[in-house]
Amino acid sequence: MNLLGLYHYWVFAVLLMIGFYAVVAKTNLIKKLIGLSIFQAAVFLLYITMGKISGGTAPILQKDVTDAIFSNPLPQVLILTAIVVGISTTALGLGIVVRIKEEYGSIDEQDIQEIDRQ
Amino acid sequence: MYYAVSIAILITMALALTRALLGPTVYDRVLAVNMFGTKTVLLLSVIAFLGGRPDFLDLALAYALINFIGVLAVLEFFRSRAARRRLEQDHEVSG
Amino acid sequence: MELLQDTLSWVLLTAGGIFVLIGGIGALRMPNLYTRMHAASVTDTMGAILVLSGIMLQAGLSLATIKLVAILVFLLITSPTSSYALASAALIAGIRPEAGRASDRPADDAIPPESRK
Amino acid sequence: MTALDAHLPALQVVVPLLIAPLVTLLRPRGLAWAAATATSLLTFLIALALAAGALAGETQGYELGAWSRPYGIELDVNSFGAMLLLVLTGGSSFALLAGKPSLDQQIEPGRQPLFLSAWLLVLAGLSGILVSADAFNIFVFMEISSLATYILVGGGPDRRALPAVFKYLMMGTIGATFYLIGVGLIYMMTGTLNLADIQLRIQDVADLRPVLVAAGFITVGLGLKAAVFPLHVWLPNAYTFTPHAGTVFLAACATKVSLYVLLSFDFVVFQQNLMGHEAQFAAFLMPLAVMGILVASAVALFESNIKRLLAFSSVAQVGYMLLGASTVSLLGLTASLAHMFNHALAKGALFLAVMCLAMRLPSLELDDLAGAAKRMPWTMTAFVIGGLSLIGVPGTAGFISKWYLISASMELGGAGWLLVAVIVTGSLMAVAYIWRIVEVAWFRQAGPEQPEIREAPVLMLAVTWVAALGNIYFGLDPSLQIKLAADGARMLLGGLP
Amino acid sequence: MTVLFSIFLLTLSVITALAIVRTRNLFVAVMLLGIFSLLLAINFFLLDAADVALTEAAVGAGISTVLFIAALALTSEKERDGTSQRWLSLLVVASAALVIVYATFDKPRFGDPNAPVLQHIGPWYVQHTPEYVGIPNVVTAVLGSFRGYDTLGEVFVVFTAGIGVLFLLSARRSRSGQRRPRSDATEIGLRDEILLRVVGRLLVPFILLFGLYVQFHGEYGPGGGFQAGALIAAAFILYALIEGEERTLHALPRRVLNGLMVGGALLYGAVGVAGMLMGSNFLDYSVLAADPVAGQKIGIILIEAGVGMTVCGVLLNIFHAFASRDRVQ
Repeated sequence: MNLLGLYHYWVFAVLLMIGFYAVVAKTNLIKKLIGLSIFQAAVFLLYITMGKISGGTAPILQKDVTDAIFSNPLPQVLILTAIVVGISTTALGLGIVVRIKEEYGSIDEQDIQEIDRQ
Repeated sequence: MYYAVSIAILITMALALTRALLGPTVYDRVLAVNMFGTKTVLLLSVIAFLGGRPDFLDLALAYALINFIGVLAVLEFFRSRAARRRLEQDHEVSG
Repeated sequence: MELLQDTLSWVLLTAGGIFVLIGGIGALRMPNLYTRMHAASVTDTMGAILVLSGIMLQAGLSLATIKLVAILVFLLITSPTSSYALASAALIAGIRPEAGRASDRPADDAIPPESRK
Repeated sequence: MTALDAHLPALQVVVPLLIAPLVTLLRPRGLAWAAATATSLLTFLIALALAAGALAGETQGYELGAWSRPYGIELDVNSFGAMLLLVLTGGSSFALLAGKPSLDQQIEPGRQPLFLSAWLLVLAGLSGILVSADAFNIFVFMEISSLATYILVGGGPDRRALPAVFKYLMMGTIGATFYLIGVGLIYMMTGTLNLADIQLRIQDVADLRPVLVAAGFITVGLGLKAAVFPLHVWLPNAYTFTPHAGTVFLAACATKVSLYVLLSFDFVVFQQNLMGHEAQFAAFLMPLAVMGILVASAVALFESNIKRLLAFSSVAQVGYMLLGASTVSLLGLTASLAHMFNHALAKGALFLAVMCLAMRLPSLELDDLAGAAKRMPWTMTAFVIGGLSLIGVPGTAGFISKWYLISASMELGGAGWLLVAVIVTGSLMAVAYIWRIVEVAWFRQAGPEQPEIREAPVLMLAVTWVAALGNIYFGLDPSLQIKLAADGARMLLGGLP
Repeated sequence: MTVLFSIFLLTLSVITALAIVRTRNLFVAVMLLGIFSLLLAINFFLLDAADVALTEAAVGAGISTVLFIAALALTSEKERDGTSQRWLSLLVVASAALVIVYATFDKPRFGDPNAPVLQHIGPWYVQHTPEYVGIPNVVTAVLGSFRGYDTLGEVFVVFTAGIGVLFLLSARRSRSGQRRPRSDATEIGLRDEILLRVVGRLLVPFILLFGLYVQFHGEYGPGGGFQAGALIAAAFILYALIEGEERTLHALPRRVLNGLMVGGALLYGAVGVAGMLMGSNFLDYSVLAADPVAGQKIGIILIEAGVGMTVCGVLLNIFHAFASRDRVQ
């Protein structure tokens, strides 16, 4: 169980790198943005995992319960902000991709470089 | 008992995911996504009771509502794509 | 009374779990799109009804039950609608409901044949 | 301190932040520009007041929501931050004051309010980073400034701006996310986000692996945003295709703010607590800095577009700033910090002059510059002054920081002479690439097909000249930037002698 | 036991992510991304982050899918066989993964109550929220008050994205480029599907109602301005899908959307400035009422309203900017 206690962090590492791979290696711009979403989602997982406490519950106080253990609210707050930042970046990125398609007729990085070289 | 149901739902999720990965048509995948959505709603309801926090049913409710929108967006995409393809072909024929 | 309620709720939950599972297996094992859809959607609704009412019995009369009813109603409305819409979209795209496995296309290609001409 | 003074650190951010949404509503052309310029000037005044406070040695902290640290978010303006605030708000004000005709030329009037709103958001975001004393808060404002910067870059009329901004968005987001991971790991090990509090609590866990990896993530992430040498690939195209006024603004400040965060983390948080952290500077950052100076200058030698040429020069200048810091000495850091100020002056003047040229010339390719000095003598003279400062000729601001940099290198002894050689080589290369422009502009005959070229609009030219003369003024009397830089360097080195 | 659930779901999410990267069909990738974010959301819920799970649901499975699909409709869904420097990238990625895994070994184990992150300021918030802010949802208290400045920043990030998309998509196409034939499909939506219309119209008011509930229930349960804004935007997007974009714009014109976008951001800022004017610091809500705790409550309700307005306005603006792009010119 000791090593299993790190499983969440390993998944974080793997997801992070899957997303990173898509961003670096894929040439399709929308695919890159999808990769970026996975990349950011991995970070969300990192934060949320670190705030969890065994036997805890969500940090929303209940009236009649006094002995509950609560997980750390702060990482959750940070990730709420980060999710919003993530969707904002994605939306802006998609806007740029749409404009690129209009101007270049392609959303593939290699095609665009080809066109620009001419 | 909640555990048993949760495990059944989890297995079903894995099955739906397999369907989504296998395809073969996009419609199969949409079907799988939709199925996955409903299973999520059920799982969240069960877990809310499992953890003793029934006030979190709000989440399940939100999922139930949001899921539908996703599926509709996909359908709209199919239709407009089909319409556009037809138009493009007309365009080619006429021009 | 307590015992009866619990037993009933367990029965419902178990049955729901079984239905859900059957639906999953069906969606995976059935030969083509429409049969898969059938398996998935029919058991989906049944599973949802059983599981949610099982939980409702546990929750008793409270705000949670009202929410559960709301969830159930929404699922009962949206799930068949989505299935219907999906089936109609597939039909328009030219996937024919036939017995056997003939209607599967090899890849994610949904260009409607009639528009191909 | 009066009541208003106490609020200055917050106002520095809040004023542009809250005026930005209002600017989008200003429809008649010109009004949005006037509002943005006025706001920018106001922030410049606030920055002046903060810099005065920093010079007087006051601590200028601010507790948002009146929650004490580490539970709430704290702002804290140090000398280093105050100096960059001056650069930032000054750069923005200069660019806006001078840039109206250029903006009108490049952006349709209907879209200008949105563009100017984004401009103010860049200003607010970057100021927010500089005043913040909270690791996560820095991330949030970094994202405001980044997203808004993408708008500025994407506003360029050339379609090549779009792929450039997409690349920038990708690399910028990766950089910011790396930073976020680093902050997360640090938070995980210390349980706090306030920089001063982290500094206290990191000692217990300093040499555990997550902290080391966090240091790596933060350095790489911010290196990406600051365009440190091998991570600079987004910068040249982004600067080239930004509307000219935007280039003036961004080139003067954007990368320096990321460097600010990088140095703050590396020195304040890690340096004093991690064992052997100097090795990271000596073995990792210094070679990058050296290569950045040499390679980017070499590329600049062969560029044919003036903006691209100057953009590569910016990458080289980031190398100088990093070089000074990587000596981990008071003198080196002072040089590094002062160079941020001086480089902003020089690059600001150069890009202002480029904006003037762009008003009249058909393109910014080197060949189209032929004979420009005859038609636009004032512009080209200002350009030459900026160029001299960039090279580091005595009597200009650029000389001061190069001189400090050389002194700091010599302090190192043996290997230091190699660094001196690098600095001199870099400066000689700068002579060469600036000379290429000057040569074409002054000595090559203009083609007959463009007789209409005349001097740039008066206001634009006047601002350009103020910036150019600023290079000379701060070269002759460098006490302001040196005092702020030295205080900042002392703060960064903290306990070190 | 729930830990095992969580591990199982995480494994599924890794498989999904791999499939997303491998598939050549972008449309399929977006579908799978929807599943991925559902998986992640359930995980967040299992890890006690109810607010985050709600947000991930509204954003990841809802809004993000809609935006990606809208963008796909304007571009193309087939991905060319383009991978640049595959082996080099794989090498970099694999080594970086190893470094991160290496870093994990000194980390506190999952759920360890002695971890430093669970010691210092986290518990302080839980302990002191009832006393200082007086609302049960600690996440909302931290978000709205203790770290209200971050949330202000967050609102402005959203705002920036909004004006960014509006700015970019207000550009005229410079060259003839790729002009695609005009499609009527986006204009009429799914209006000829009578069943969908009936069901959809039935749902819209409920989603709106639920959105308002989430907005104002944020102090007591999971929810708050951002989730509510996303849900309300989703309701209007649903309306746009079944009734066509035109009618939605008729019901909620661009002017109103811009007003929401600007107004929300300004409302938040104004609450902050009010604190300043009333003699305390920026974003201090305690001075808004005679009783500090009551002041905090008022402040949080107001700023949450601001967040909701901006988010709703921006998301709808972005949606319309994409959806109407096909028709302009």
